[in-house]
Formats: sequence, C-alpha cells, structure tokens
Amino acid sequence: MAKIRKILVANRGEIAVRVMRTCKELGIATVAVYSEADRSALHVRTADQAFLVGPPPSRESYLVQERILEAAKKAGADAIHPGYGFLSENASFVRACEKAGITFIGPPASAMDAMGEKTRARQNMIKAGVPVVPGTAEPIATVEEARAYAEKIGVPVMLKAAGGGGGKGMRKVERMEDFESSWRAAKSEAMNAFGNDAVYIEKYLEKPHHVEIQVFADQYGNTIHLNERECSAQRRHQKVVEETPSPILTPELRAKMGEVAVKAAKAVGYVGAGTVEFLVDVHRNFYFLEMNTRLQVEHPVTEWVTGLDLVAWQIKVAEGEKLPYTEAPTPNGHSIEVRVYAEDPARNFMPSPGRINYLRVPGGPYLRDDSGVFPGYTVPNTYDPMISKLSVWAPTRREAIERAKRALAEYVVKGITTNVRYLKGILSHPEFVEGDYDTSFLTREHETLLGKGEDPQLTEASLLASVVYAYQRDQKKAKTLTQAPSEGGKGGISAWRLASRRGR
Amino acid sequence: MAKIRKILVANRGEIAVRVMRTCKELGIATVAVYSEADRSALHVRTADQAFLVGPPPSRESYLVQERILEAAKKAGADAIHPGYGFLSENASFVRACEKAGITFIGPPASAMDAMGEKTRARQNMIKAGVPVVPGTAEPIATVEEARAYAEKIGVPVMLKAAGGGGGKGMRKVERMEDFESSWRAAKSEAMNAFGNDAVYIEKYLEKPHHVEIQVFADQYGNTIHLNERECSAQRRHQKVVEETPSPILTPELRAKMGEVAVKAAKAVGYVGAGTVEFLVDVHRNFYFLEMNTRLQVEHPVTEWVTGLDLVAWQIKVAEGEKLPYTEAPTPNGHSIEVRVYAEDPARNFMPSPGRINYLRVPGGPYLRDDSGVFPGYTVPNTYDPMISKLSVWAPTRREAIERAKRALAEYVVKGITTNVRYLKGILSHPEFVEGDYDTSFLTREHETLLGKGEDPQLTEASLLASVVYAYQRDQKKAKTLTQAPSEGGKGGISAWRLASRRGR
Amino acid sequence: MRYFAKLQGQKEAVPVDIEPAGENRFKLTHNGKTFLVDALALDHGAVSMLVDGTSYSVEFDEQGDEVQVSVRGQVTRIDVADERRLRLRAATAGFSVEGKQVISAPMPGKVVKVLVKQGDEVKEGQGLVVIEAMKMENELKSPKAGKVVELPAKEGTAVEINAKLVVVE
Amino acid sequence: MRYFAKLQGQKEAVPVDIEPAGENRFKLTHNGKTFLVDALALDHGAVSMLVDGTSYSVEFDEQGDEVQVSVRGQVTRIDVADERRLRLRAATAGFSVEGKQVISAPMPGKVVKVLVKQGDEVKEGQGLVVIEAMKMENELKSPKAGKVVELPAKEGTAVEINAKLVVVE
Repeated sequence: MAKIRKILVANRGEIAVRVMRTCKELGIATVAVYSEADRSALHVRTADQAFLVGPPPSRESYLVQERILEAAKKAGADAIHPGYGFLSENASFVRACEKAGITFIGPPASAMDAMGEKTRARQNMIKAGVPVVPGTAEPIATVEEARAYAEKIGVPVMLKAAGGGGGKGMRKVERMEDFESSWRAAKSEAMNAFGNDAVYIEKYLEKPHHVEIQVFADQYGNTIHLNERECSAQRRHQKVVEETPSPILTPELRAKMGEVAVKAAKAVGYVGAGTVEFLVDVHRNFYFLEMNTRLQVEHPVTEWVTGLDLVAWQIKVAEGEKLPYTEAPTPNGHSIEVRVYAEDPARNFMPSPGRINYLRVPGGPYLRDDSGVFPGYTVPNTYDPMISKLSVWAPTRREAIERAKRALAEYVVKGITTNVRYLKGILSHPEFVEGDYDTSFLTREHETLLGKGEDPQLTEASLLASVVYAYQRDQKKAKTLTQAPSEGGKGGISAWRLASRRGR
Repeated sequence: MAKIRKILVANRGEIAVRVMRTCKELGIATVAVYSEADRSALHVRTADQAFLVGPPPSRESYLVQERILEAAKKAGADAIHPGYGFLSENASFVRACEKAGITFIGPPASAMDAMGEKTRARQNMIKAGVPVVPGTAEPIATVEEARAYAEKIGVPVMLKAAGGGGGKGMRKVERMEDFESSWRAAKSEAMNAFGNDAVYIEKYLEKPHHVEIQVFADQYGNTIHLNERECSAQRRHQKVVEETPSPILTPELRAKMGEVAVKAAKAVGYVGAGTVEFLVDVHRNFYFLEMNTRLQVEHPVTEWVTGLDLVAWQIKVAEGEKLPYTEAPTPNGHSIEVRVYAEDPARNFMPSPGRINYLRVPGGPYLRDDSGVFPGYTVPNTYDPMISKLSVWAPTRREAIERAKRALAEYVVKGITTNVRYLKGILSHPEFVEGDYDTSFLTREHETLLGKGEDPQLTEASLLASVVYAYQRDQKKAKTLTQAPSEGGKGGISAWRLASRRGR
Repeated sequence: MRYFAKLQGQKEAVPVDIEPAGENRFKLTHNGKTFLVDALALDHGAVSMLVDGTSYSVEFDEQGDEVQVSVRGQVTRIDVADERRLRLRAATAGFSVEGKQVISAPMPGKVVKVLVKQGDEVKEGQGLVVIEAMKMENELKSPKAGKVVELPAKEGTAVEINAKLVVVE
Repeated sequence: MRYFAKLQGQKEAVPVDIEPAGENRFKLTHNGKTFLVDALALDHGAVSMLVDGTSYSVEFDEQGDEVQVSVRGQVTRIDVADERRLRLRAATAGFSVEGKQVISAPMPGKVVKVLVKQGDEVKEGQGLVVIEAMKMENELKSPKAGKVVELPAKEGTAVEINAKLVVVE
C-alpha cells in the first residue's frame, strides 16, 4: 500500500485545477502538462511542476501518450490522474502506465476494455443481466449497413461513438433523409474526440430521462454506489445542468438502479470512481446506456450531498485503501450544478473564446465555483468552451434552485460571452422547477429559455446608464484632448467605442 | 404571521451583502443604507434600493436611528435587519422600530436591556444560576474607584465596555502602572463604538478558552442551542479564527454548556439568534462572559456543520414561524473560518485601506467566501478593516485545516495588504493543529506566526522573477520611448516603479 | 446635451437629454420624462446608478462591435452617439442595416467549409461558411437575400475574430 | 544586461545578468549559477515562471513605495535597478538607509497624537506620531536615533497616504 507522493494530472482546465486542489490538501505534489495554447493556463500556474507536451491540437499534445509519460518520468511522478476526456478512458494508456511503473488513478485496463467500447459494454451488460437500450451489438462498418439497420428498427435512432462519451460523436436521426449527413458528422466528431470513428446505433427512447449512478469500488472487490444524478438538461447531448437527488426517483427506484449499477461495475471488475448511465422512460423503466470509467464533470453535486471528496477517494483507492463505507450514504439535502460555457446562446450557442477582462464569481453560503480561468486570462479557441462549474447545496430542491439563481445573478464575466443568463432561464422554467423534465427539454423550450422578454424598467435603466456612461467618457475625453491635442487625430473612432476601450 | 416583503439592512460590508443574499433567495426585496464613504460599496450595488444616511463617521450615519428609520419608511420596508455592530444591540432602536411599526429582526428590547449592558447581564445571569466571571456588578464611575477595585482583586484584570462587544472598548491590564491609560483607551473606544463609555472590571482568567454557544428561540418560548464555536484565536480581543466543533469540548461539556446557554436565553425571554459567550478555564470550568443579542460574524461555521441558513431562520422567526427543531442537531463534520483583514501583520497590524487592484478568491470544494469587496473597490479608512471571511468544511478537523490552508494559498489581493499569510501561519502552527490553544495563543506566538522563515528556493525564484519583470518592462518602455520621444522627460522615475505602475 | 440611444432590434435611435446636476448627478430627459440620476462610474466598466432610491448595478462590456449593458441579469445591446456623430454615421451607413453586408468571423477559429461560390445568389438565412472553434462547428448564415460579391474565406485556414469572410450585396 | 536586485533587510544589492533566449525565455546568471527561465508575463502584474520544469506563479504588487513579490505564499520585498539607475540612486541615497529619515503616513487616516516636538532628541524605536485609520490607532516609531528636524504632522488633521509627518536626522 504505497503512498502516492507526486501526481501528474494529464488534463487541463477546471478539472486539472480541481484535482490539484485535493492533491494540495493531501500533501501530494502536482505536475501539470500543457500544450502550446495553454502556457498561460491556470493549471500550469497551480501545479508544482509543468511540462510542455506539444502544439495546441489535443491529438498532438494531451492525447499523445508517450509525451505524457515522458513528462511523468521527468518529473518523477508516481501516479497519473487523467481527469475526464482526453486519455481518461483509454485502456492502452492504462497499460502504458503500468508498463512504465506509474500508477494510473482509475480502473484497470481490463474494466476499461469491457466498458470502453460501448458496443462491447452493451454485450457485457446483457450477459450480466443488466437491461440495455435496444440497438446494434457491434459498431457498424458501412453507411449502407447502418442505413439498413436504422430502417429496420425505425427512426428516431441514435448514432453513437463506440469509443467515448460526453455527447461527442452522437447524433439523433429523426428522418431517414438526414441519415447520411448525421452518420458522417458522428464519425468525424468521434475521430476528433477519441481517435476512433466506430459508431453504432440505438433505438431512440421517447422523452427519456438521463439518470446516472455514481459507483465506487476498491481493489478488494468492495463496490458501492453513491446515489444518482439527474442529467436530463442536455443540449446536443451535452449536459448543461445536473442535480441530485433526481426529482423523479423514488427511494425504491433509487435502490433498484443502484443495485444494478453495482452489479454492472462488479461484472467488469471495476476499481475506483465510475458512473453507470441509464435512460429512464416515461414508465420509469431504466436501461443501461454506458459506463463512464472515470470521474464525471458533475461529480460536485454528489460531493455536496455526501460530504465526500471523490478525488481524494480515487487517490486513496489507488493507494490500496479500503472503502470507508459498505453502502450508499443517504443523500443529505439537494445539490444543483450549472455549467458555465464561453458561448452565446442567443446566437446558436456560438463559442466565445477570448480575453476575460473582468471576472467576479459569486460568494456566500453553500455554493462552489470550480473554475479553470482567472481575470486577465485568454480562453483559447482550441478546447471545450466550459470555463467553470457552479454548484450549490440547500436542504431542499426548491431552496437549491433559488440559491443557484441568486448565485448566477452575481456572476460577472466581461470580454467573452457566457451562457449565465441562459442557465438562469433554465432554473426559472416551470418545467424545470416542477422537476419532470426529460432530455428533450432544452431543445423543446429553446425560445422560452433564451428569455426574450424584457422588463421595460430595466431597459429604461440601461438606456439612461448608457447615456451617462457615454457623456462621462466624452467629458473625460474632451479634457484629455485639451491637454494633448495630438490625440485629436483619432476623431474618426466613435467616442463611445473609444470610451469603452478606455474603460477597461 | 405576516410575511416580510422588504427588508432594510442597517449595516454595511460583508454582513449587509450576506443578509441580502438570503433575502434574494427568499424573494424578499432589500434596501441598503450608506454613508458618504460607502457610495461605491458592494452592499449599495447588491440592494434593490439604497439611501444615503449621512457623512462617513458611523455616529453621523449608521448609528443615527432617525435616518435609518426615515430610509425604511421612504422605501416602504416592513422589517429591519441590523447585522452585527452598529445598532444591532441597541434596545432604544428596537423600541423606535416598534413605534414606527417596522419589524426589528432580532430579540425584543426587553431581552436586549437584560443582556445589552454587560453589568446588568451579569446580575441577571447570577440570578438565573448561570456561573459568571468574578468582577464588578456595575460600571464604575471614576478612574479612582476603578483603580481601587483592580488593586483589590489584583492584576491581571479586564476592563470591558458595558455597552457592546466585538473586542471594542476592551483592555487587559497586567501592571497597575498601565491602569490609567488602559482605562482611558477603553472608555474612548467604547464611546466611539457604542456611543456609551461605561466600563466595568472583570478578573482575568489565566489561559482561558473563548467558547460560545449559538442559541435560537422563536416567539413561542421554544429555545434551542446549535452547538458551540471555539473562538480563542484572538488578537486584541478581536477574533481572527473560529471553528466548530471546539477541539476541547467533550460531548458532555457541550451538552452542559448548551443547557446553560438555553437557560440564560430563556431567563431573559430571548427571541431569534443569539450567542452566549463563555470562558472555559484549564480545569474546563466555564463562566458566562456575555450574550451577544444578534448574529455573530462567525455564524458561517455553525451553518456549515448544521446545514442551516441562520439569516433565513432569523427572518422566519421574525415572521412568527416556529423553530423546525426541538433540539440541537448533531454537528456534521468540522468547519473553520478565518477573517481576512486589510492590515499588515508585519507592521503591528497596521490598517491598509486603499484600492483593490486585483482580487482572486479561492474556489473548489467546501469553501465559502463572504466578502464585502470587489476588484476595483477602494476600501475606505473609516470602518472596520475586515474585508472578507473565508470558511471551509471537511469531515474532520485535520482535513478542514488543510483545506483552509489550500484556500488561503489561492487568495490573491493586490493594492492593499492583507493578513492572508498570517492566517496561514496560524493554521500551520503546532499549537493550533494540536487544538488546545487559549486566548493568549496569538499574542504569545506572535513572532512565529509572522513566519519570518524564508525558503531560499522561493527567495531565489522571487529574485529571478523580479529581474525578468524589470527587464521586460524596460524593453517595453524602450520601445515606447522610441515611438514617443516626448515621454523621455519621465526618466527621473525609476523604470521599475514606472513599469509596475503600468503593469496594473 | 443631447444623445441618441439605439437599442438592438429597434430601427430608430431615441433622443435623451443629459445635464450635469452636481457630483455624480445628472438630469436626464427621455420620452417626455425627467429623471434625476445618481450615477457613480466604477472601474472595469461598472456604474452604480440610483434613481429615486432604486439601485441599479450596471455593467458595461464591449465585445467585438457591440456594447452590452447588463442590469439585474438583463442584457441589452445599446449604441449611443451625440448629434454630430449620429449625422456622421448616418452618412456612412454605420447606423443602418441596409446595403452591403459583411459577414465576418464572430470568433477566432478555423474555416472548415465554404458553402457558396463567388457570384452565387443567396437567400436570407442561407448558410455561407462553417467555422470551427472550441470543438464546435458553427454555420454563418446570410443576413439578407443577395449575391456573393466577395469571398475571402478559404477552407482549412485559421481566421482571427472579425476577419472578413463573405460579402453579400 | 546586468541588473541589481536588493532584498528587503539586506544591505547590498546583488548583480543578476539577464539575456533573452527566445520567446518568453531568458538566461539569468546569479551568484555564479545560470538559469534558463521560461517567464510569461500575464496581466495585472502576474508572471508564470518555469525553471527546469518547476512552476512558480509569481504575483507582483506595488504598494506605496514598495514592490512585493509573492510566490507560493512567501512575500518578499525586492527592489531592482539597472547599473545606471543604481549609480543614480546611490547618489540620491535612495538605495541607502542612512541620513535623513522621513516618516510618512503609511495609510490614509487621522493624526490623533503627536508625541514629539520640533528639535527633540529621539531614540531608535521611540514613538513619534499616532495615526488612526479603520478604528485602529497606530504609533509610528523613529527608525533611528536623532533629532526631529521637521514636524508637519498636526493633531486632529486628516492625512493622505505617504504624507510627510516627521523628519528625523
């Protein structure tokens, strides 16, 4: 049971910082890796050591196993934490770590093999008696075969990347006319995200809820679940808001799903933190969707209601400790997480990389900001647009919603556009408040969520403030011009524009 | 049981913002009051309405009852939350609110009368059978009488303002030579802080712990306690670090002290949130010190281990709701709060008001920042130097300490000097870590806490970084000079100085 | 002094008169109503505004070609000019939405697809170019019906923010 | 290029040679050792420095007359000058601690007490003036033994930061 003394975090952004925070609290040294686009990133500044692993594209840096291992050796790291995404679900990387004598903080390669390819996972789950969504058992080789299968089971169908999760390489096909373009898009995204373009087909369930169970296993076969997370607020199969407990789960259903999730994990000899994702239909039948063999983005909500530090647990399990519990702790209160993206919901969620000129994060009781950025940081255009996760806790769901809305109202980000207002729109929507929202919610209610409605009093206040702002800056400029007539040459630029530039 | 719809917060700084946060979550409108020194303050920006109540000195603004009430009427507020300090323990203000038909969120004037003057409180407690620290039963009129009494019971003695708490108007006298200057200082501070210069004398207990019990009572006589807070890390009788549970309390002692605290509150017909402060001596005898008839600065640690929102409870009790519990919830885990002050510990804690040029608050799991400032804000020199409270939670005390240290390491404040490093020194000190630190700890270990020890590797890194910084700025300046030779006139200013000004 | 303020989505700029009325105080007349406003400019483009005791924490943010104004979670895009500038802009069509339309890169990224050719007739809302940034593909659409008169966008090239991609007339 | 860096509390400035070595890279020689440093200047006076893979997140902060350098929680006060400026400062005694000592207000506040008179002989560490700010009283002490040659401080007056209060020679 060797203590881990130095961990290389093979990731970037908020999750790299989050893992390092726990390492620091445990007295474990940290090593960052970074691409050329991330020289100024927060994870590089947070780590004790940092090594360059290549140019901006992930495939040439964060996904290059040899470079990561080389950095680990150079730094003398005895373990690697993969975060989520990148190499976190790559069994060959786990084997490479083993070979290099470096502890991989995650499940064994065999469990990843069993769950990593989603088609193989489905076969394994069927064997273990876990209910799965109807669909192909294997990735499909050609678009013609795929088309034929889709026609057989009937649209809507889901095209899914066999090699990974997180909404990448996933397409819903509603009309057969769109089949070919969706197929190509799914394959190309899958290749980009996971280096593997295998795609398979599942029947699309109507109005399903996405509910997932957090599982944890030690090296001695002890496997428990830590309850569920409701993740049905999705856009393009990308989670936007997550919460626990799920508003649609009864204690009985929770127990049943938890039991199945533990069975699934045990079936593949799982070790560490993992998540078994299910779809729950309108009749509250649930089907295995996939297992994410790593830490999830949304793990903070589970931490809030259990009081645990899942990253600390991952490290302890990797060191060979036994799980401190033998069964799921009863969830305490309610937690909601919202993902803050650098994107403009009003313009079809167009990404908005760029310099963060000003940043004020919310404070006060029972909230948590997991961020990978800082004021003055330039968000690069190369990676995922998620810049922060805001999560809150409260005794009840209703209070948690109000707290999250209050926190979002305090969030100020300048220089880039974020989805903060859109998130508030989700939390204020009656369907969300009521609790029974399915995975079609965000798409279906898109217009309402954008919150086009304006408060005339606030519009008037904005207008008055704008005029005062322009006036004050013009006055200031006039003074400057008198003092330094040479600046007069800039008269071509509108004073407003010039003024706000100075305002920075 | 009238619902409160609009609350005027008769305070400033972090506590005003903290109260408004809860109001917002409860759907209650908020009204700020501000002095001329606070026009740019965060509480003015956070509130729905804001009214000027006078010039900078508190006695001409925040302490002027008529102005506060006038603002409340103008705004149509149906309740006033006093925060802590200022008018929060002023019985005449409670009566004025009653007369004006505005709900005062706090205990009735009678309970304040009974506890507000500390000497009267002592008499009431003796009557109720609560143990008190030996000392005078009344404020002392003249310095001669005071001297005589001090000589009788023998130094060390404590001089204490009868009219208020929070370490203001308090002096420890160790040698009779210092008696008169301490007396004068205590009276003048008391007058400044509470508008009342009455001072009394208590025997100074050796190596006492300051342990306080949070109590809560509704309007129907239901009174419970919410466990204790350990506040022995004090400097000049001003708390610096607080935690709960107290590392020195056994469950038996906790129960006993809780019982006595409830008895004390009941004896005066208490309603709302209050705190009964005790001194605990080396033999674990405890003595009533005073009752703070308001919310405490350090209430977040109690919130962390109980999951409650004490401000929400205050409001609900004021609305006439019953307490939801009938006894103290068992504390869950451990919480520590540190107070971030704008002061320089290395220079005898000299205050450091001024402009906050840059601010980065910590993030990640289980921490909370209650702040009254923002980047670009100028901390005025008129009020208390506390700018923020950082609190953390963890399952165990050891983990909470590590988490708090990690969080402090992330705190970046530029433009003013803070005690952040000093706070880290406290949390790292063996006496604190071990847990049995008394109220003399900070003074006794002052030199160690300043952490004069330097890590030569970090000193070297600082030196190298400074040279790079100077060089880069000089290069930039040289470029600018070539482009704009007129700036050459500034050659008299050191490039370093000039450079760092630009770096802002 | 008279300013003209134009809210996004509105055709016309509305006149607002402003006069100083003491330290950080202004008398504003808009739409026949007069307001006495206490407006304190803070750093980083923030303004604390009090109107008749009501507090508005206003945040200004300039991004690319726009100024966004946020108050209590509501974001409005507002353009302000004084009389001289308004005339100037009217002349250069800066205040108008007619005429030649330049479609430029709304963010730094990579041109992954060009969907039109020089000289093509396009409909309003028709896709012109696909840009990839942050792992997301975004299709830029034509703001009006017209003809592609310029086409600097090249597939596979990286573009900076505001780089001209297509001109439709 | 040669710079001189002086740590607070040290008498002598030490020479450090610096040469550019590529983008954000520098070769520094100090105390006989040579370092290849990757130093990226960020906004707001921050520098991300990598030395042989070790990461230092450095924060610079100028307050009043000092530059504070923070690395991993350690705060150092460092003054840096190039050769020409070092000579200049030596001449004006800027780099020295001898001679006339000006005691100025370390913060904005109020002079509540003046403890000396013009012409008084004072000891090192003797109290000169008491300033109040943020409800706290602070005594300013003489940095050296000497004589009070100037005394602009007046009881009851407000003073700005860095206002000259006493000069001891």
